[in-house]
Amino acid sequence: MTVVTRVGVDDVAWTADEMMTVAAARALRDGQACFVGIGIPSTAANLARRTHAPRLVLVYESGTLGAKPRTLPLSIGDGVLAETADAVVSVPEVFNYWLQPGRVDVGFLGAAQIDRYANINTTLIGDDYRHPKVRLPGAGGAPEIAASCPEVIVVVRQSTRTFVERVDFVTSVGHGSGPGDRARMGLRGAGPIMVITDLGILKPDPQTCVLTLSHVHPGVSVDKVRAATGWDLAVAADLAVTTPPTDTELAVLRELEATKGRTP
Amino acid sequence: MTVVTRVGVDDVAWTADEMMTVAAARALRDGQACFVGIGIPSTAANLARRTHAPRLVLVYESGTLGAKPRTLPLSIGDGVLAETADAVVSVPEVFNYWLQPGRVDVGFLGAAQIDRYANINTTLIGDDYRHPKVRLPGAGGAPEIAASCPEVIVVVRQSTRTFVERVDFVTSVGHGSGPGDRARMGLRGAGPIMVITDLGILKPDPQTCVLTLSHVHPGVSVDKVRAATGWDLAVAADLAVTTPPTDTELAVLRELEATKGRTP
Amino acid sequence: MATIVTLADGVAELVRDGDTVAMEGFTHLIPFAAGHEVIRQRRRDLTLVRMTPDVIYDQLIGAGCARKLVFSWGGNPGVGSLHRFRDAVSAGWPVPLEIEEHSHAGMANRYVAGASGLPFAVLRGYVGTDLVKATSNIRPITCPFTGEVLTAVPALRPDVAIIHAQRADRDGNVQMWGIVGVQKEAVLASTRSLVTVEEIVDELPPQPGAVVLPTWAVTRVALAPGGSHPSYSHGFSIRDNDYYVSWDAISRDRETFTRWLDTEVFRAPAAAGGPEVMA
Amino acid sequence: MATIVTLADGVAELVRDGDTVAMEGFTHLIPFAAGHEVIRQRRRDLTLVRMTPDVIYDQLIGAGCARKLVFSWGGNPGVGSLHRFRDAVSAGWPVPLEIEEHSHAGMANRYVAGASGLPFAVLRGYVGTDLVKATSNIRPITCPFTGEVLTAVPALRPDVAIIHAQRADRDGNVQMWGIVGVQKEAVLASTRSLVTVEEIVDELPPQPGAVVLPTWAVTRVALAPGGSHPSYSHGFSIRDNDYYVSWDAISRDRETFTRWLDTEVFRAPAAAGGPEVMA
Repeated sequence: MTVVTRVGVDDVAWTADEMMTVAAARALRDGQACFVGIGIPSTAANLARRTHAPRLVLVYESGTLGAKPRTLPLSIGDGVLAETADAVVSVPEVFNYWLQPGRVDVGFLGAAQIDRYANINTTLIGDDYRHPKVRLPGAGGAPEIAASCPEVIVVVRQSTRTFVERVDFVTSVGHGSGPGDRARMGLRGAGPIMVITDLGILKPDPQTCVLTLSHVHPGVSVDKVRAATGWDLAVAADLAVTTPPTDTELAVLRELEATKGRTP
Repeated sequence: MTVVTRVGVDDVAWTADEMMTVAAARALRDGQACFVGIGIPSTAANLARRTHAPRLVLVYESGTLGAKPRTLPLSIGDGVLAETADAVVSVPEVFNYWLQPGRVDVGFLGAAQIDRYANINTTLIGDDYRHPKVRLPGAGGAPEIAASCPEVIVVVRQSTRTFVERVDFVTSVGHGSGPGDRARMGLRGAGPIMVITDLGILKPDPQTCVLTLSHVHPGVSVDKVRAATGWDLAVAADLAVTTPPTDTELAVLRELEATKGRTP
Repeated sequence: MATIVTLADGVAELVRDGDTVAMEGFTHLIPFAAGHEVIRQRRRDLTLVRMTPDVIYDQLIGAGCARKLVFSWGGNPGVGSLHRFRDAVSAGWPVPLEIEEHSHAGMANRYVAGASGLPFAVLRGYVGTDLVKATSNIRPITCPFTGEVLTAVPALRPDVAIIHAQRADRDGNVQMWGIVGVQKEAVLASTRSLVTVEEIVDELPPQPGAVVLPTWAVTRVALAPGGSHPSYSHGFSIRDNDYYVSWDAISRDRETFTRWLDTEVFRAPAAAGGPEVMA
Repeated sequence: MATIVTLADGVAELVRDGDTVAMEGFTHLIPFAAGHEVIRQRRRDLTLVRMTPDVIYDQLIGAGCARKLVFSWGGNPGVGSLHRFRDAVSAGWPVPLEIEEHSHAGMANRYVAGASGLPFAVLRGYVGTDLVKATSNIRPITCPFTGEVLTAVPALRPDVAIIHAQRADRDGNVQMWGIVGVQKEAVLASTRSLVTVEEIVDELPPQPGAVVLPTWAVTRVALAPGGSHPSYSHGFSIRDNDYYVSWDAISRDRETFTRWLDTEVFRAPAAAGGPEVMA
């Protein structure tokens, strides 16, 4: 996705993916521990660590606690993660001792499909499990991240293909079928508190748990977001425009992207 | 126990404890893995490793797998065990990954009381749990060693105080109340296959599981063993006399004892 | 006690048609050389177990070695889909592939239960997901103290585990470090195990972060330097990312894949570990 | 993030009357200095948890700090009995002591369950023993797949864990090595934690066999060089066996013990860790 959205003055330019990554980075608070998957979550977490959250603790499911990669890793198991981690633990330990008790404050998840209650599908497209239209990678660590992290942030590009009325398969539970559902299921984390896309930011309505548009990114219209959503998207009364990426954020992000997979 | 039993020619002499330790060492086969407690079991296992069983694997409940102590440790957690081990693992791991699945071939146990079915008490003397006559240290690793090691060897000095009709408290299950009892309880190891004392060796009768005298140590009469047993002790038809400690066994044992607790 | 054998002999002895085989390595230390040897020896009807079936399992599946896959995440990491896996699931090529799907936490705990000699493991997981419907062996379990309902998964007990490690000594003690994944649990959960290593040394030097598998917990060790390529062995090699990227094109098409299999696996010699290299 | 405090301040802040306190260290790295500080601050009604209550818990019990002991083996290792423990159990001196008794495997798994955020753990244990009758929280649990009956024990969730380690860095990351016991699990199972260390350094050098507790999993760190005496800190000190032997005579008699307590604990300064030492 390399479409460049030019906003305001001519010399300010960034891609929609850059805006999404910057917004995701900003959602992380300094000192938090963050469960990071590869791709935009990893880029965003590393951006946050290099800007406003230098004490952000990066936890990768490969068992690296407190990784401080000098270059962007290509996979969740790159050597640079082990070399720079405070501790490297086994995969059972990272899930049992660290994720499950809720020690990792924020979980970052992606999605192939997401519905109005922020339930997530990364398993398959189609309505027959045995004969899917498209077979996707599957669950990985996501179901338990979604269950146990105190907060979950979803980062995903927005389109009607992805933002659907009802996911074909619930791989990871968001807010289930509405208010109180997580508690009934015994899920201890708060679930998705924010869905950050290339168009804006959605948050679950405090009453209904339905994802509601809270921010549009600069230059994006509400109609455009609505058109990219598979349900009748509600808009928050106090809808805001996301603060554009700062020069620093963009510079650090681009520098970071350039290091991807490089031997440090 | 420093009574010296002089046997046969005048220049051969060993204590009853030495005979017991040598007999215990001999019960271990080369290449086995052995779960070792402190005291005579540790001495015997280290003696075996220095004589006929150089590839004996010593496992201490402190998590040291394959310890090769140069000196006799004072405790199951001496530094010399960690320094010389093939691997040092956590205490939960030693019980869960190593002991519980039956990976440690032989468990060595002591006892404050032992009954005719080789059930073991290390918890208390008396008939009121809340107000014992004598409070003993308790279970430690013994119940699960007795349950999960493929074979158990008990090493204990013999007297009517120790060899009782019925133990005051079953800390670790031997053969329960008789044949088939271990299987009924779901205990997967064979249980005690041998009880080695300062007077002789007892083995469970293959039919009844009752401890039966199979060996007397040199110079010990059957009557003496019977007098030190709190039940009517049966004697095996093929009762044998234990082979006396060899010069090598005694020399190595005494050298080993002299290293106890010494910094290597 | 583990004995040291060639990779070819180790696979021939330990891996049998119809076996349940776990090849583990979480991004790091993936036993590619051993996987290729399994393909070369044309093993069939395997139940392949792996948390992250990636390129190595795509190759085994495409070569027709597997009848079932037990897994929690199947993809080409950082690249995309596994085309041979997809083709086997959706079109049954070259043979139909049954799948049993879990989450990472579930799979990790299944190995832990297997390694611990327990029939099942308990976790907070799966609740509310459609995995519970798709996979038969996920069941509720009630805490006998609090009444809370949690999730149970059955132990994994593969016939054979295959892993790659950095080093072994001549007695067969195995040492690995860096990201150690679930390999210890996979070996301890399995009836037999084969460990390929970068080098065999007289004595294992102490190494920060190292996990040691004592020789008496391992069945066979085989020398296979570079045996984790295109993944990496921390301290010995780095990830060959181009290989992962190029796999997408190779695997997309049955014919290209078959050609690749023929050239790169069947006509290639066992990666290493002839007796002469072991001296 | 763990902050670095004096031992006196750490105990004052974290340990409250009536708390459940786990001091762990399996023969090695026993937090004696911290235990003495708890005695000095005259904490009362503690539920003391420890797999191997040995001399340090004999001292805490004799000083009247505890109302309950949860344990699996109580003795003076290599020496004999714990006389203060016995006196409290049988004669209620200086205060009655309730006991809750387990096996090592049970206690270890109770910590694992606590560290894992689970309400219970499953093991093969206790079956056929009288521990099941003596201790109320040991219950059967049935495998939902095989029907096999195993044993469940409830999670341990102490209010505070106290351990001793070799090193911390200035950020509060903790490093320990040698026999690491159940200390990681004890810290992770507890609401709060206090770690005393031999030294505080700028950076933790990689160390074979080391377990690292990241600062965000620890509450407070205090400098206490020699804080494991008479047990030892691998690489820093050796076990003072004479102390263990002499404890037998000191503890046998209430008066001798009370004198010892007065001289060696109440009138002794906090072992170390004044702000000046921390610089």
